[in-house]
Amino acid sequence: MAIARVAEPSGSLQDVKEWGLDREDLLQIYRNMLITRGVEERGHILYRQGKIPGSFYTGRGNEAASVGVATAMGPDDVGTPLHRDMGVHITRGVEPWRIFAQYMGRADGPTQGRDGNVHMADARLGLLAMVSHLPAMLPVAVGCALAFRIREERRVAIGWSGEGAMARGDAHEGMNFAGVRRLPVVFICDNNQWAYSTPTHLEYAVEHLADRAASYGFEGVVVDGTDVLAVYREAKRAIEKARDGGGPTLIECQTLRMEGHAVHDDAFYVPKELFERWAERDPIERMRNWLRGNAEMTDEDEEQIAAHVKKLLNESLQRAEESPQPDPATLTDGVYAAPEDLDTPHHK
Amino acid sequence: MAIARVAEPSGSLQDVKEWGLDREDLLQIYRNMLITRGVEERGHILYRQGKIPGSFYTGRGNEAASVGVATAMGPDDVGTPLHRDMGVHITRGVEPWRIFAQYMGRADGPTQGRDGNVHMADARLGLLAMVSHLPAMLPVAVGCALAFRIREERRVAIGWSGEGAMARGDAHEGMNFAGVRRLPVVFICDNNQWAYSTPTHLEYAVEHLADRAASYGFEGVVVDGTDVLAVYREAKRAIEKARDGGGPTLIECQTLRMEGHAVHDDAFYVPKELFERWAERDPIERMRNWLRGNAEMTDEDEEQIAAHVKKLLNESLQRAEESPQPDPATLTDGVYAAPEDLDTPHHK
Amino acid sequence: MAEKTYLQAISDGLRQEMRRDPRVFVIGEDVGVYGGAFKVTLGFQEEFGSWRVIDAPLSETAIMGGATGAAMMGMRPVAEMQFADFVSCAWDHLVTVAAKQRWRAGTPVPFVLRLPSGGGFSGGPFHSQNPESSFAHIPGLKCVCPATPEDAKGLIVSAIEDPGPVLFFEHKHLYRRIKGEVPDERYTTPIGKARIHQEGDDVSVITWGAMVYTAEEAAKQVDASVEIVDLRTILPWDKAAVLESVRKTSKLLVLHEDTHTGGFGAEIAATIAEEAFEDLDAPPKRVTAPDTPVHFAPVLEGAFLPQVSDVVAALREVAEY
Amino acid sequence: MAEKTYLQAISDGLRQEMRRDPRVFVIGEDVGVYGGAFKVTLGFQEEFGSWRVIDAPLSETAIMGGATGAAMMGMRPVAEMQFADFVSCAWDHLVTVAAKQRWRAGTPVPFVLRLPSGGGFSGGPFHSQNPESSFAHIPGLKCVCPATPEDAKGLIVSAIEDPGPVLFFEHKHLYRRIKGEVPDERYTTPIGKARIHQEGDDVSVITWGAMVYTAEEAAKQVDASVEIVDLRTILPWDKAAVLESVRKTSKLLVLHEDTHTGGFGAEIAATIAEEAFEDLDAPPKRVTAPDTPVHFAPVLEGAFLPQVSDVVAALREVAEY
Ligand SMILES: Cc1ncc(C[n+]2csc(CCOP(=O)(O)OP(=O)(O)O)c2C)c(N)n1
Ligand SMILES: Cc1ncc(C[n+]2csc(CCOP(=O)(O)OP(=O)(O)O)c2C)c(N)n1
Ligand SMILES: [Mg+2]
Ligand SMILES: [Mg+2]
Repeated sequence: MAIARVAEPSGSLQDVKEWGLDREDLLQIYRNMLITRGVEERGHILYRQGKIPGSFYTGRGNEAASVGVATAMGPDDVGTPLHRDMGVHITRGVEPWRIFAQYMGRADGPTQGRDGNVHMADARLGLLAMVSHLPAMLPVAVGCALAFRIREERRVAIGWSGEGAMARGDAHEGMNFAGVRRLPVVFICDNNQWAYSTPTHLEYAVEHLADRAASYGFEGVVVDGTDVLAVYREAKRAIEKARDGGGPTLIECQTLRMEGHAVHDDAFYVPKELFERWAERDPIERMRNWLRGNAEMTDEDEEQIAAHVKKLLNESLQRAEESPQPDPATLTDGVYAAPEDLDTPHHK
Repeated sequence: MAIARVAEPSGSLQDVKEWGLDREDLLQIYRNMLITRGVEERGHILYRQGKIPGSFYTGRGNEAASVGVATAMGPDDVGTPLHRDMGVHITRGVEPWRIFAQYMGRADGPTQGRDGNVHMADARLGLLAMVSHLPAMLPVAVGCALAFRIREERRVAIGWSGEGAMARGDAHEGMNFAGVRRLPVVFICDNNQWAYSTPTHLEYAVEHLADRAASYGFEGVVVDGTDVLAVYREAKRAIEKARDGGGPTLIECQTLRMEGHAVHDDAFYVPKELFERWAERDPIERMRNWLRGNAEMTDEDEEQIAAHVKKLLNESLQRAEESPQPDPATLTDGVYAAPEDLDTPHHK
Repeated sequence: MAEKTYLQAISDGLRQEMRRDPRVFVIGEDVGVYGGAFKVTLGFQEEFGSWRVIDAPLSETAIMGGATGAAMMGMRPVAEMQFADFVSCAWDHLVTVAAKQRWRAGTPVPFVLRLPSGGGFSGGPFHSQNPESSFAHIPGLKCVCPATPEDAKGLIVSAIEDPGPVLFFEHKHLYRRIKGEVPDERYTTPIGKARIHQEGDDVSVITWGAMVYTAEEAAKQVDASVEIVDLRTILPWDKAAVLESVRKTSKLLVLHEDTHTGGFGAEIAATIAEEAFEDLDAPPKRVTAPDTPVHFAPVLEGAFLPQVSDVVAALREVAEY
Repeated sequence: MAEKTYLQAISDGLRQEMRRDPRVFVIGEDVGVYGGAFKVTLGFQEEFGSWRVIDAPLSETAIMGGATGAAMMGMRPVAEMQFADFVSCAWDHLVTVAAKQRWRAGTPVPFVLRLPSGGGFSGGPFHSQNPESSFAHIPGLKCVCPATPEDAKGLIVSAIEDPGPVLFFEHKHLYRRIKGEVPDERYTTPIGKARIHQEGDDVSVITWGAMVYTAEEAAKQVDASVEIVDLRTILPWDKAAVLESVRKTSKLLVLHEDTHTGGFGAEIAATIAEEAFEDLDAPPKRVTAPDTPVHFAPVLEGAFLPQVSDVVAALREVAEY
């Protein structure tokens, strides 16, 4: 039994304009998706070069879902993106060189070598660093929304979860509390059909995870997560609804995780045909085609964007490689906050 | 939006016979409800006499829900009843004197003075002792069902939760897992409208908690928890469905907690009219009227039952008072199980 | 200055902070209309409204996730567990998110978590625990355990002021039983500083919470001159003060209500053995509860909890060594 | 008898038990088709089917609740946390239900929980922890931490046989790095008994898990004769063996990978100071990680984890005292 609303695909340029995106915004979305994928592809190369310690995760296939949602966020909104949501960091303005530095455990990564992978965030850009434990940051997003509600600010928090992590108690407690208090929070479920090697039918027994929203008293929406404009539209609607006091929404973005769980995993358990089928719906290709068909993106535009992205990534890589190793003398610093730490921009 | 099925009230003697209850069963149900209330009323007196250490909880108003479900259980079924479910212990055959001994912290209580209140159970009767942390035993009930499923036994586990505790992650994780694996478990939500002082609108934002069953892929049922025969019918249906491989059901029993949260709480926050309204639906009175109207219960029958219950309680109290204090020399015994402990009847 | 119970002192300190700082809010189960299971926040919802005194669902993780998120957005949440025992349901959030976020990501998490803890009234295994030792092993958290009304107020204020997560263990057995003079004005009691409850020369007793009074009673019953150090804070603990006391007395007794193996007493005894080895004239000694859950029946709970007589025996043993 | 890795030894022991006892089953995330994140159960689902090798949802509490319920119904579940770090999500279940149920209600809970733990490969703060100290404070649980392939097999069998809940900490850094002779037949290694890894006369090093090898390396680099006691079980720990060793050497060094304050090393050092005070010729010493989360960058993680050089320095200090 489906309960959630299944969202329409994205429309014409005219439609998209009505949702608040002009042509430059659209190109920016496309650019951000390219940077997102580029950062992760370069990261993969770094990993194979032995420059990234530990493991390495990417969000290939999730670029539309992450960039689409982040584009819909307002400047003062906050979010708790996860390991498939590089596009959120990129869209919010995290500089790629810092991400490469993070990957490599260098001093200029947002966690200064203390944590790895995309376990990072820049709080000044409204993002809170994920922990591994999934989805422990979801109740934290709810707490951000609680602060906004108490202070009657028109701000919204976004909390992410994979479809697998929706099975955890944290997802339930967070969503239930948000529903009861109608807090200004939007939940994004990145449903990429696998939790590591576990397929969805071993993770949940409802048709759509977005159907669960009803049992918390708010709206659920299912959207094609490879369609960046549809994702944007639904996220925008939900965010503005939350901002206006309409309470939470749960948006399920349907995608396929296009690689293994992490770099060591060849995803042997995913049927080949599934990869093939979803490869045809590559989110970046889709947006590219849409831009060419609807927004008159020219070869020249494309080349310019590609050149920009390439330059950005090259320079970022170089800058990251120049970043020093963290200093072991700092080993025990910062376990406890100092009063001055509270005077950062996000603590208002 | 209501999703769960709302159960019909109980029917005629003929209907009830079809569900497998003969007249003696019906009188037994009535008797068990009387014993349940009697045990708790006597407990309350003991408490006021200073004979019960710590706090004291009762399930007044929940007698039909607890006895109805327990009556529907098969002899090899198991369950994890909570603090409003004295009727389950009584129906499964726990002797009242042992409950009084438990209340008073005596050596013959099921926990031998180690734990108090209804934090107890007799595993030989298929019951597992609750912990305070709610609803931590719900995933344990699911685990029992898992064992039955692995061994392909035709047994069913029953897991209880208050409506307040449904907000906890444990409820979610347990129900989700049970739904995914279609385990032979029935979830009972005792919805008595309050979680301590907290009203339902601050606990959840869905119309019926039973609606949540849909989001775990199984059926939800709402039943009048003061109507013991309707509760029995729904529990029986769900239990037999689970036994036949049909997977879990969530049954929400609607009642009102007719006293404070515990003995120290005068429930000042519950509107008086609510108590008055629900007092008219006293589960024991309802069953009594039904028996007189439908099953020809005579004054004589009633007197006989009342006398039996009174005698039982009096003797039980006396026997409990004779139970010795636990021996402090046993203080550190039994923290770790011995291999022999595994050879108890329930470990098959 | 007025005589107040330990409970009133906490309540007053919290109310004062809420009056002066709109960022401070309370969240927990039944903290609003009901005023909390122990009535620490009685009347708060009337004064501050239902968005600053939040009756949460029965969801310890949502409560603590809520506190962390709000704290990161600049609020000063004061969360309550109905009983300290239920903090086990928020363990993951506390050790995984709250404790590590400042260190990893530079984002401080200034919240207070109030934890009514301790036994002595037949609460049984789930309403009597002292979980401070578990948390005192987690870098990034602070754990305070006041014993007096004055410290209770000063430490709740310090905890709210602290830029990180502070676990505030309130001993239930002290709530209404212990009274003392408490200044009316706002003041802070430093986190991480011990207090000499009673000076003495022969044996140092290091303790905290309700056991301070058990130590005091026991000290009266022995001939030795007993110094009682009320640790007040478990993490970070005041090693310097303990070392100073032990260097003076040369004898160490650690006393806590929690169970023995892996209890925080081990950390104290080990550290003193390491750092004041040459100063010790007797082996360090611990008086604790035995390694079992907390018993319900009074006769068992009495045997379980460290009693004055246990401390007297231990004091004699150490003094006479 | 054949040479096996530590990982193979665990895998073999588990498979043998599953073959001989239909009550034994495996439950965890990705333990089936994938064979577990570390491939300990590779091929198990093919052999035993999907109801004895259960791919659970991402639900640590459901996994452990499931294990407890099934254990109480007579099964012998062997649950896996994908990384030991995630056990924080089942903390409440373990300490509240599993640890106390036998004591309270007489119903034993015979399950094993496998916990791939430890650092050394840039896993960062959430894939490198050693949470055994937290659990070693909880009466009712047992915690084993094998260091050799032979013990790994013998202890997994003992853990499955044990009538109560056993936490089985497998050090990830030993999985494929450490090999040794492992008997083919079924055998048990007693829970609660230490093993003398290396005899010596001058200093006793008490350690477990991967640190056994760090101690061994360090011992080679000092002049003193070092006795290395591999504790193997943390709860209950083999006090008698440690006392015996320390009474012989008169010097105690405790070494563990986990952080310092409140780590289990404190319990050992405190106990020895208490019970072998007169035998000690030097203060007890602990070598541990500092009080921070586990660092990711190799240069930081290296500084964080106890290194051979740290142990060498400590050994010299203690030996020369
Ligand atoms: C509480 C917890 N348990 C286990 C893990 C290990 N783990 C990391 S990612 C993952 C799968 C997550 O699946 P999903 O939520 O669908 O996110 P995806 O990786 O597919 O984006 C698992 C089991 C974890 N991170 N947290
Ligand atoms: C995890 C947890 N948190 C808090 C409590 C304290 N507590 C005991 S009963 C109760 C209310 C429970 O409400 P509900 O689930 O509706 O059950 P009821 O008591 O109404 O039957 C609370 C908050 C608890 N037992 N467990
Ligand atoms: Mg997924
Ligand atoms: Mg209720």
